[in-house]
Amino acid sequence: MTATQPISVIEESGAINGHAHGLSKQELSHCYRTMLLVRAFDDTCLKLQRSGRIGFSIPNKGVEACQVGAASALRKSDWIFPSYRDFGMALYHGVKPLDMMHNMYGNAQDSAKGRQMPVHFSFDAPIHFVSISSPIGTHIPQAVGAAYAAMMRKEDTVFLTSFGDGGTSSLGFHSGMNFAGVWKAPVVFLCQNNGYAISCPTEEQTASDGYAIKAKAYGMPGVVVDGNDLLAVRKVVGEAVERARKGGGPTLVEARTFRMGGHSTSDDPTRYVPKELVEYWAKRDPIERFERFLAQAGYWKKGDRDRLYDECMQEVGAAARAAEETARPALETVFTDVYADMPAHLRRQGQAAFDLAARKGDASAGDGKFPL
Amino acid sequence: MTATQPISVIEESGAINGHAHGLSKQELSHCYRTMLLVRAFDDTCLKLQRSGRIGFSIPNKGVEACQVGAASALRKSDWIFPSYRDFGMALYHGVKPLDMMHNMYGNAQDSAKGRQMPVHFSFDAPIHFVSISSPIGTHIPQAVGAAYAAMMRKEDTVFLTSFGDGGTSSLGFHSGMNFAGVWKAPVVFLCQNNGYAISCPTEEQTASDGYAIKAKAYGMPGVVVDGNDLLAVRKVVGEAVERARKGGGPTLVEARTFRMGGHSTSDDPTRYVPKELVEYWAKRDPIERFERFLAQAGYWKKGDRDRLYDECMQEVGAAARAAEETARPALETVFTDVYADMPAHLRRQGQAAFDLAARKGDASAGDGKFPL
Amino acid sequence: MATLTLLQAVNDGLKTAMRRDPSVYVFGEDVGPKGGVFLATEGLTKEFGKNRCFDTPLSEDGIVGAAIGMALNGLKPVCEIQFQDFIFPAFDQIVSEAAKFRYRSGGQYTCPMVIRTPYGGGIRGGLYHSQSGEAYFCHTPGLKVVIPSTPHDAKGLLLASIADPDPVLFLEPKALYRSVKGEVPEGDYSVPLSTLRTVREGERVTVFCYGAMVPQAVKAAEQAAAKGIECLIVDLRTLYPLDEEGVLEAAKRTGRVVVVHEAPRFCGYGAEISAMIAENIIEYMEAPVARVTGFDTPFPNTLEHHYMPDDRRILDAIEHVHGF
Amino acid sequence: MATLTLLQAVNDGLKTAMRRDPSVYVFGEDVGPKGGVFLATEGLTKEFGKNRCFDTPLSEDGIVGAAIGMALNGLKPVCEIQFQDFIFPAFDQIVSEAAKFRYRSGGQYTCPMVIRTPYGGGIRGGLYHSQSGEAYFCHTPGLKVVIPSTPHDAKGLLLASIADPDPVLFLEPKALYRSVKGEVPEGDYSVPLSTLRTVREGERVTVFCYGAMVPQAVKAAEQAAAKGIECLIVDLRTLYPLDEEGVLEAAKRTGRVVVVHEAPRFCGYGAEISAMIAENIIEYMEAPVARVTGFDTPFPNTLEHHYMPDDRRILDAIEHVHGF
Ligand SMILES: Cc1ncc(C[n+]2csc(CCOP(=O)(O)OP(=O)(O)O)c2C)c(N)n1
Ligand SMILES: Cc1ncc(C[n+]2csc(CCOP(=O)(O)OP(=O)(O)O)c2C)c(N)n1
Ligand SMILES: [Mg+2]
Ligand SMILES: [Mg+2]
Repeated sequence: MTATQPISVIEESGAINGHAHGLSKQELSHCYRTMLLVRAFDDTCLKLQRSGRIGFSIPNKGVEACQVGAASALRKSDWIFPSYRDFGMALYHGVKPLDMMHNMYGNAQDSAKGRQMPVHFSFDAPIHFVSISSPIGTHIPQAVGAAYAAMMRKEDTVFLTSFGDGGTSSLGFHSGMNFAGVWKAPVVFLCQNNGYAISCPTEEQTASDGYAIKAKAYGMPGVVVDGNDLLAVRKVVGEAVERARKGGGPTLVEARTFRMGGHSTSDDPTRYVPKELVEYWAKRDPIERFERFLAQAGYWKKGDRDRLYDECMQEVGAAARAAEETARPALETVFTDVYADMPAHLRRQGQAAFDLAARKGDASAGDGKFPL
Repeated sequence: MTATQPISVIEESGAINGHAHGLSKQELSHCYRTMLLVRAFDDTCLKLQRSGRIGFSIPNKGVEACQVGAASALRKSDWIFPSYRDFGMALYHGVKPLDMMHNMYGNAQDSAKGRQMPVHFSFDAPIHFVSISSPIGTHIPQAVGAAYAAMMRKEDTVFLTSFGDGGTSSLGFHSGMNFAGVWKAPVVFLCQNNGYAISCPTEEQTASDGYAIKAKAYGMPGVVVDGNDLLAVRKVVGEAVERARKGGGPTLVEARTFRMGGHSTSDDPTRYVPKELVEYWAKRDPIERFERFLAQAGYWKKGDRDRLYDECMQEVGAAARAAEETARPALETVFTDVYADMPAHLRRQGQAAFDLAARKGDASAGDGKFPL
Repeated sequence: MATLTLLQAVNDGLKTAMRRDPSVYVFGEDVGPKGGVFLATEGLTKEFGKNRCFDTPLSEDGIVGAAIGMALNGLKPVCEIQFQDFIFPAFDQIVSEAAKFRYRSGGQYTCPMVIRTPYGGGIRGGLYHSQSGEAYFCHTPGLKVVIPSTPHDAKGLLLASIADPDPVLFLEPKALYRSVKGEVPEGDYSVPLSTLRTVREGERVTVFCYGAMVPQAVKAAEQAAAKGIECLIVDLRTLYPLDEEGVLEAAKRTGRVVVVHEAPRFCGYGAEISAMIAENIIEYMEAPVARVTGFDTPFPNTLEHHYMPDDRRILDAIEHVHGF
Repeated sequence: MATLTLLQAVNDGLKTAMRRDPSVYVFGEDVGPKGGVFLATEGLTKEFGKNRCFDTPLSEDGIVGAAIGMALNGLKPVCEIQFQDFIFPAFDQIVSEAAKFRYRSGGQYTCPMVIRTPYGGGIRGGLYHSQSGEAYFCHTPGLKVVIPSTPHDAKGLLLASIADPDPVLFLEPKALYRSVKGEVPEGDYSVPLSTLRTVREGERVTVFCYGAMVPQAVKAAEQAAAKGIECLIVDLRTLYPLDEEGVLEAAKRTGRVVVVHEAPRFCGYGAEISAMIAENIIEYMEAPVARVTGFDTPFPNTLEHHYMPDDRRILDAIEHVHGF
């Protein structure tokens, strides 16, 4: 793609040539299982969408190592300002598939109360996985502001913000990177370069030699990593996280990877992605790569994948069924959380909506009285 | 300031060590005279502002070589997308001080019809000096779009866009540079790094090693030039212009200079600029530097400065008097040029304004009838 | 005449414009080989080449900023913002620059350009794929704001917008992209800007609406008619500059007015219609203008059908003003 | 009590907030050592150090984006946008993010923050140092919009805004910065948001106004009183969410209403006041609401005195509704 060679750790064969990853068997297994869980979630959502049970989803196949590797470098007290494709980071840190499925269905148990599109998650525990919005790049300077707050309180929290190759063209990238550079803020900027912004390929996105080099414009280090290599991502992001934690300031990490599916379930990538490119990357599946490493380490044997994937599918499937059976949000949720206290005009509008729903016999109106 | 050494041509002594500037005596004299004209315009505006005759002006002392050197590399058929401090570029290409003074007074002869603040010039001849607006950086992607139009028509026009060090933080810088890189557009980006954005010094503006390096984020060359050295600016911008003209794409030029006055006549720089910095730069006046070169070349002798500056002051003074005597814009100019054709609601609002002005006996209302 | 969807009519309008005028350029995110996320630009790159229909980097500021530059220098840019919800990074370019260039330069520099963008709810798009921001732009002198509601108007208004000497924001009701069909003349024609369209005649109540609210208003009017209340339905279609005379005429005819939009009520477009009518023709009015609008909340997802005005809410308002 | 200008009252409010709450941070362009281009933040860096009052790079998007992040993580950011005209690069952060965080996260993440910015005409600032953009923000659910017109309110409303759990846009009428003076309590106090201020009692005509239009309305009311028309003047001071009950009460008391603002008329704030009154209390009204506003043009420079509503135009409107 460009002149710069990405850092990698796991070779084709699975060998890691003495790389000291410092991870216990348990940690490695958790990474592995999370990647499978991401894939199971993905596969399930795709089916749910195709069968009309949910409206939309964001394929994740191919980018599991980026997300899980990066997330694994964080503590629970750190914050993630994610993009819509990053739910693997939440899963790694213990967010339950059921909580995610509530969001995919936009039901009454959804932490966003059914207000957002699917995959626009918001979790404040077990890790801060900050509410995702659709506009590209807006979360980047927000991560920097949050980091400034931590610096002021002399906390050693690190802030990871993740975005795509397309995201580097946004204003938020420019302002966020610039502010972080000036403030030496403890932020890791993770650019998941998956080759496309919807249909726009890298050469139409920027003339720069890859994305990591953009760090130079903001006086911070930029590193390119093989995004399909979990240990390499873990290593590079981990180093950036530790530098940030110690007051060494921000880093831009470019993880080179590829989105094997469409941009979203509304997208048909065959309109713009050359077949050869898909074939090229199909051979570089991040899960298989990690399996070869695990096998060499004596932690994996044939059959593990199927068994674990099945387990994950069970869990995700059960979550989907539970989410599907959960009621819609109550009508009042249209009017709450606009402000901390509901202003009078919203109370009036809410009452009118309840009156109408009651006349129509709409269940979401409850007993037809605005309860607030 | 940073590690990168700016390119310079004229030494302290005035020597140019065999540099082939390729300029005739007449061209050199025009550059010299234009710098004096800029200074005369500046000095005059400062006085006019201090005595309450105009409301505002933008000091230019110290940055004359940047503007004139850069402008001298352009043809009349090229376009300038300037910032508010760039009127030296217009003067170089033959815009008359009188036309500029009409703007400073916002009178009926002002090409902007008295609608803009002073120094927000707009000229479409003898060169395209595109209407200046106040928001920082918005003109940068516009220059790129205009360049795209020229490319499509296979014209060899070059587009110079100029902005300050602060301007590099704007969204327009990011989007404009990025688009130009991808399109290989014939644009020269001139960053006049005068050390401050109003009161904000470089180290609080960006953590990058100067500004030219930001070019790397957009896949184009970046060059640092001594902005107080007219021949160096001419050389570096000239090379960028010629590269652009031949289809070689855009360049970012950082000209290092210093604004000797306040940001504007409303600003008191002693609140934030260290005295030593002013002293340092006072010794590096661009006009004196150029004079030493001219003297060595045998084109200048003591006395020339005073004579020429006087001439310029005469011309500018006469322009100021003429502009002051020119009437205010007619009331109708509040309502025209919102659209090509005036919509009915503006006609009604205009008529009401005329009626009121007539009742008040306000002269700008003419005979009290809305004439359009 | 062909029968087209609104989306196909937009596509046809773009092709017609590009055929008749070589200075028309189309660009935006994913508008090239992919043909746009809604396929409004399908086939353009193929027919006109990748210089005239192309993808841009992900920057609305860059898209509109570059469009302005092209317009200043003789092209006719027709750029796309993928969803109106994503126009805000370009707000500065639109409001500070495109809208003000003619004025601030005394007419020396102008921005004849079109910004197309799908707007509005009804596709379960939640907060950021559903918004109706027309009021922001109608409060911005120097801009024109156009919203078609039929395939015929979509093409005709688009062609008029592209021919217009001033910057036009062309808002396309995405809920109608594929749900309405209609006859569309082949080749070049235009529907003049700042003209109204009478959708339905009636003498009891006037309903002003636009975009995706037009079919809802028609449904409501049918139900009202069944109750003996005949409604005059007016599609505003150019919101700014508005044919104010026409609006006042239509209001006068019945003396009872309902105005409908999806956007939040507070400081929404309906307020202007109401204020304008009160100021100018209060003596003809039998009832205060009733507004049927989105709520003053962000746009929800699962419950969007409660948020968006529908025939039922419009009918309630018609009955309210009728019985006033 | 000290007698302060409005500008000094803002400065005093900031200092009071920073003294009472160590989580209050002030930043923006030139707000540090220079003290802001209007000197509203003078002395803050000195008293509170450069961590708590500091300059930022020239990026409004960055300023507001970072403020949101700080607010999400426990600080109380009070950022400055140098002129309201330059807020548009931050429009996306304000409209898409600050305003919607609480809603879209189901209350998990919130943005208690204040954006201060000088707005309005009267200083010969031309197109880009004069605008009044309040209507854009009042059409954006999730935001609060506050405009003081006296030193007392400037400090009290600012302190209330900083204490508020939601994002507040605090618009300061720059024309009044140094031209009005008044008594300002020392130390901490607050003027609750979403409350009105009765500026002057009167029974014939109600005038709604805010910011720099308040003194103009008072002047007009004095002239009207000389003609026997006593005006009730109401300073709205929190534009959004508005005390609608209070507005309707004040309108009912006279049955005749004038609303005044500097911003363009079309889709301006006055339209909402007019529409709201018509909808709710038409039966009390003796005349349609009259709007006195800026024109539907960009803001001019030399002729700004024609553009801006003054006592004369307000008086005309008072007489118009009075004689209706
Ligand atoms: C400001 C803005 N413009 C446009 C869009 C529409 N959009 C959604 S995703 C996307 C592409 C993002 O590409 P990239 O940043 O590479 O992330 P990826 O999806 O490849 O992970 C676009 C254009 C948006 N969400 N926000
Ligand atoms: C978007 C925007 N924000 C803020 C301002 C206010 N402002 C005017 S000039 C200026 C500083 C510009 O500094 P720089 O780009 O270095 O140019 P210089 O004046 O030094 O030539 C600022 C902040 C503005 N005009 N536009
Ligand atoms: Mg991508
Ligand atoms: Mg500068």
